[in-house]
Amino acid sequence: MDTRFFVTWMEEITAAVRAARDHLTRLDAAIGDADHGTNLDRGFSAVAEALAARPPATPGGALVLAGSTLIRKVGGASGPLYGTAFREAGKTLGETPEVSTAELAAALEAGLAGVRRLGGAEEGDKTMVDALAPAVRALARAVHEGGTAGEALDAAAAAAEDGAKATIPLQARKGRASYLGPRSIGHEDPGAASTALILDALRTVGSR
Amino acid sequence: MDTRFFVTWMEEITAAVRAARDHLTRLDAAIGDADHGTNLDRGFSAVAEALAARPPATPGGALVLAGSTLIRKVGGASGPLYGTAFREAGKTLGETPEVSTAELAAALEAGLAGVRRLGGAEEGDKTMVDALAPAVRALARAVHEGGTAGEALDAAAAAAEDGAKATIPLQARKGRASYLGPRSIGHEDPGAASTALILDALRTVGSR
Amino acid sequence: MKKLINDVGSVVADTLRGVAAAHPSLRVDVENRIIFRRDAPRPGKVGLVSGGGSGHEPLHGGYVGYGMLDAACPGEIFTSPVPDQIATATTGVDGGAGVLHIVKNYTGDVLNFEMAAELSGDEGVEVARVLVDDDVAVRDSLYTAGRRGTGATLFVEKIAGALAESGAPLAEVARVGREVNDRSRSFGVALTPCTTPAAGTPTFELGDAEIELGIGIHGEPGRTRAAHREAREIVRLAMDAIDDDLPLSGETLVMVNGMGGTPLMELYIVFAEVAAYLEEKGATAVRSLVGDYVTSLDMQGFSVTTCALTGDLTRLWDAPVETPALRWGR
Amino acid sequence: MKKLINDVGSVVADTLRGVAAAHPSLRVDVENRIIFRRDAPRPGKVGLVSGGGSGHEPLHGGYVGYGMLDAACPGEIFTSPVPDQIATATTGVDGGAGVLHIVKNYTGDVLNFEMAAELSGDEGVEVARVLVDDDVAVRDSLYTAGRRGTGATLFVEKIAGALAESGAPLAEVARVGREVNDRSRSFGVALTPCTTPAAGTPTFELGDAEIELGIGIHGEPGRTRAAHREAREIVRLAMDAIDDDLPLSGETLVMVNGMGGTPLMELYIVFAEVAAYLEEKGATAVRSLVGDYVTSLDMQGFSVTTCALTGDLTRLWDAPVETPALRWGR
Ligand SMILES: Nc1ncnc2c1ncn2[C@@H]1O[C@H](COP(=O)(O)OP(=O)(O)O)[C@@H](O)[C@H]1O
Ligand SMILES: Nc1ncnc2c1ncn2[C@@H]1O[C@H](COP(=O)(O)OP(=O)(O)O)[C@@H](O)[C@H]1O
Ligand SMILES: [Mg+2]
Ligand SMILES: [Mg+2]
Ligand SMILES: [Mg+2]
Ligand SMILES: [Mg+2]
Repeated sequence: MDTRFFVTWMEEITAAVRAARDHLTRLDAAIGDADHGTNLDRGFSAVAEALAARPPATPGGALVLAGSTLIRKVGGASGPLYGTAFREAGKTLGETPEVSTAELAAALEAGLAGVRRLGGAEEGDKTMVDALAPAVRALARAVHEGGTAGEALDAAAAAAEDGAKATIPLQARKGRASYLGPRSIGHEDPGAASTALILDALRTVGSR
Repeated sequence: MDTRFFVTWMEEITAAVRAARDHLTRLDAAIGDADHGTNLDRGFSAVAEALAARPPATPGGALVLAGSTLIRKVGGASGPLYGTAFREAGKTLGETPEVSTAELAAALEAGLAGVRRLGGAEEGDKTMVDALAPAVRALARAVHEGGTAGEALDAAAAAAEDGAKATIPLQARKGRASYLGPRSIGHEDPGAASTALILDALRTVGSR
Repeated sequence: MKKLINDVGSVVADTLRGVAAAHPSLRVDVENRIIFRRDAPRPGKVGLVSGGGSGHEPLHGGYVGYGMLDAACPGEIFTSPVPDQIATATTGVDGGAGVLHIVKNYTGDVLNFEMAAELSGDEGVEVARVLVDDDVAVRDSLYTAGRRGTGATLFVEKIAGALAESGAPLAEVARVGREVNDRSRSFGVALTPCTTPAAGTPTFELGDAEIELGIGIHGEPGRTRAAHREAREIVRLAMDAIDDDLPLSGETLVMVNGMGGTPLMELYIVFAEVAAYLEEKGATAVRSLVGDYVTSLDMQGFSVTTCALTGDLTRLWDAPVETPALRWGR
Repeated sequence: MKKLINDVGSVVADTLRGVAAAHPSLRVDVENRIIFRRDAPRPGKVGLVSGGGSGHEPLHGGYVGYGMLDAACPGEIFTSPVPDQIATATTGVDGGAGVLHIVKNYTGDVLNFEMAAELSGDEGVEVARVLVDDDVAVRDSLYTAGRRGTGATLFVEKIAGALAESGAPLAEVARVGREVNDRSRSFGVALTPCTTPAAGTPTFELGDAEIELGIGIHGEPGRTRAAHREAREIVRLAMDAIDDDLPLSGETLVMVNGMGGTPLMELYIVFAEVAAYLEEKGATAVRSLVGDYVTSLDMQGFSVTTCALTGDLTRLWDAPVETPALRWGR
């Protein structure tokens, strides 16, 4: 996976987030403050612009630029969290021009660690971590089992999707939804849903 | 028509206004400020209380007390206008203990004159004058033609009712409804409607 | 209808209890429904009394205090106060220099203040009156009750109040009040109707993409219904109506007033457009208010009021004022 | 959705243009979205910076000025500002005595202000933080993001601002801010949801006879839904929640705050009941605010915030302040 691959991934996310913007905002309206879709739409539009304006030289450079842009443009909880995830992932990749599935797995693991450190959420708290953590695990497992890159990305996307859906019956313990107590039960977490979108975009780019 | 008759008239108005309160308010919502029903309900409830607390000695005394109470309790345009109407009518009756139909006609004419002087409205301006003026004329005509008291009060009530309905196609030139210009057309004037109620109450008491 | 009230019959009294509890600088006569400046009457100072229907808060009670009104008389919701109430306020604030009635031009307000002035005259109080009729949405002609009094009421109360505070005589205070009214114009726009507690349902119905142009402050429909559009365009309609009536120029006092249910954010957006419009006309908003000053219960919408300033009027506007809703310099 | 806006994408920028036009005492950096005191930075004075999502006006921009904030950073609607923006404000108001960040306790606000503090630290600015978390509707436990910051933010900004104005050092200013927060409690109630321009539909649905208890300020649903009832009863629910958490007694600063769409009349009715409740508990509302101070766009409802005063806090509260939304003594 080269720089082009990662830039395309970001473009794919931008398009997916744009398409899902109102859906994400509606999820956030139910248990948050109705801005998650517009937040990410604003953020990833800026990411696409930044990548076009300052084309990165490496996969890591692409992810760091994406992360920094999200931090600069999104605000809210998701801006620093996603921003940190992409930055940490990018920093892990270093200067490598070509990323293996194993290196990608390690990078996403670092991204997850960044989200955990910053936000303090555990799995089961009904946050983006509930989609990101299983995705990272699935990717690591696929690498360990020696599957193809396509299989690995498939597995990660499916795990993220399942993790997002699995937030529905949970009671939130982090983020705004936690204010609702038991009333947060029965709704999908918007950040987990957007994480699933991001990993779905990764699968899409990988399958081309 | 003795003092009792006039007190009963006021009680009858109180009951009729109470029953029609929401209707009058709805008429006022369409072309005014949605308070005519509550204004008159508040006013005539106070009139009934005042008449019970300080029973008047003469028909004129009953009307003056009613008028003063309306001025003290109603506010808005209708308070001073109806208050003045009843006060002027009462003052015209003087100390008479028993009022003839002709005297009643003269009293109502004085009331109408008071409304005209204070509010400056002509017939056709879409105000209470459009119900009161024809009623006063009908009463005078009935007296002139020598009919019974019952016939005279019937004629007055019918004329007021017709006058109120006849305000529907008019464009208002006085009161709040005038602000609406042509949009005031197609609605019955609330003050004309309440005047019709007041004269209908007079007919009811007369027919007992 | 959902409202924060105890009982439809007690809204005015309950409001007055709240005003009394919140503002120690006021003396509230709940029974007679009068909000007094605590130190009224002030010997030798012209007293200022205003009043009108409730539902326009902070008008008028929020403008009682140093440098503005001496007493306010709230009526029932959208119903002018009664003569006795106004007369009690008038005699209560007379410090021997007479009392100015500031009256919005509505049939009910005019009649009740007139009767009150007569009653007060009988008690030996000299009363003068300023009639406020700034609303350009109503054509002033033989065929209407004349223009309505809306936002300029606040300008008249502030500027006449400042002059009265300086010790000017009644005739002077009345004159400056009339001057402010003559130099002021307003236009109002509604995005939604309002709901009075007694009626319980909205005063009119408005579609999802419709607005009312040329509304007053009593929840009545406006002169025309129009399609909803950008703030910039709506402001242009309002400002054109004002400018047609009294061309805008020079130093201008501007109020962008919320009708009670409008977010402050939107009022600032409107103000930005108003300021740009004025600039186009060669006028400048040298003094301004943005917020809820003359409201119609929970209505969403705004009104804009302009006043062509003079040096004297600006100085009086800037003079210290200390009331619940307008305060500076103290 | 009917709103007085030009474009969903430009509401924050258009609002800032309006703020700039209306308030010559402020310097508005529309591009970076910062509202500065015109005379910032003030050498030797601790700078105060706050910020948060837009849609809560007049919070925070309305509290920039003498005796209160030096800069405010509005984010998108209900979205906290970004680190660069906050860092630019922070370095922009540093007069050499350091800068206090006043941060409402929301994950987004906390994270973005933290990042900004790091950036500012890199630039050599000393930064301290007060975290506001006054909302008793949220149990503070391991299982939530902690209590939300709501109405007490205004108290912290006013009182810390007054102390900073007097020349106190950063640690002292931060300490008094924390003290105010510790002594303050809030509870909010919604009669209607609000509608963000971007979403275009109400954030939740509420029946004709239902209210939400324990709401925050971002249009989120509350802790429980309940039947609508008299103002007196609703106030009792709110005040009981506060009193259970921190028993009310003695001299109390009280704010009855409208959520943006509530008529002022109703807020006074609520205040009357709050004052009566306090009296029952042997407490007194010696200082008070009634009006729209910390809003949620067009939501109808109110919040009540109390702060147990001390002599020092009262003196700091009374100290002169000159901002668009809070002004006295100047
Ligand atoms: N402490 C946290 N750790 C991880 N993710 C979190 C945390 N707090 C919130 N989130 C995620 O952020 C999402 C909300 O993002 P967004 O709506 O953009 O920000 P905000 O909550 O500030 O409005 C939540 O759905 C959740 O997945
Ligand atoms: N100048 C006037 N002359 C006669 N009647 C008038 C005049 N102005 C208003 N009215 C009457 O008063 C009625 C409105 O009364 P009401 O609603 O109680 O007062 P307000 O208009 O002050 O709210 C109108 O329907 C009209 O009949
Ligand atoms: Mg959100
Ligand atoms: Mg009426
Ligand atoms: Mg009325
Ligand atoms: Mg948010």
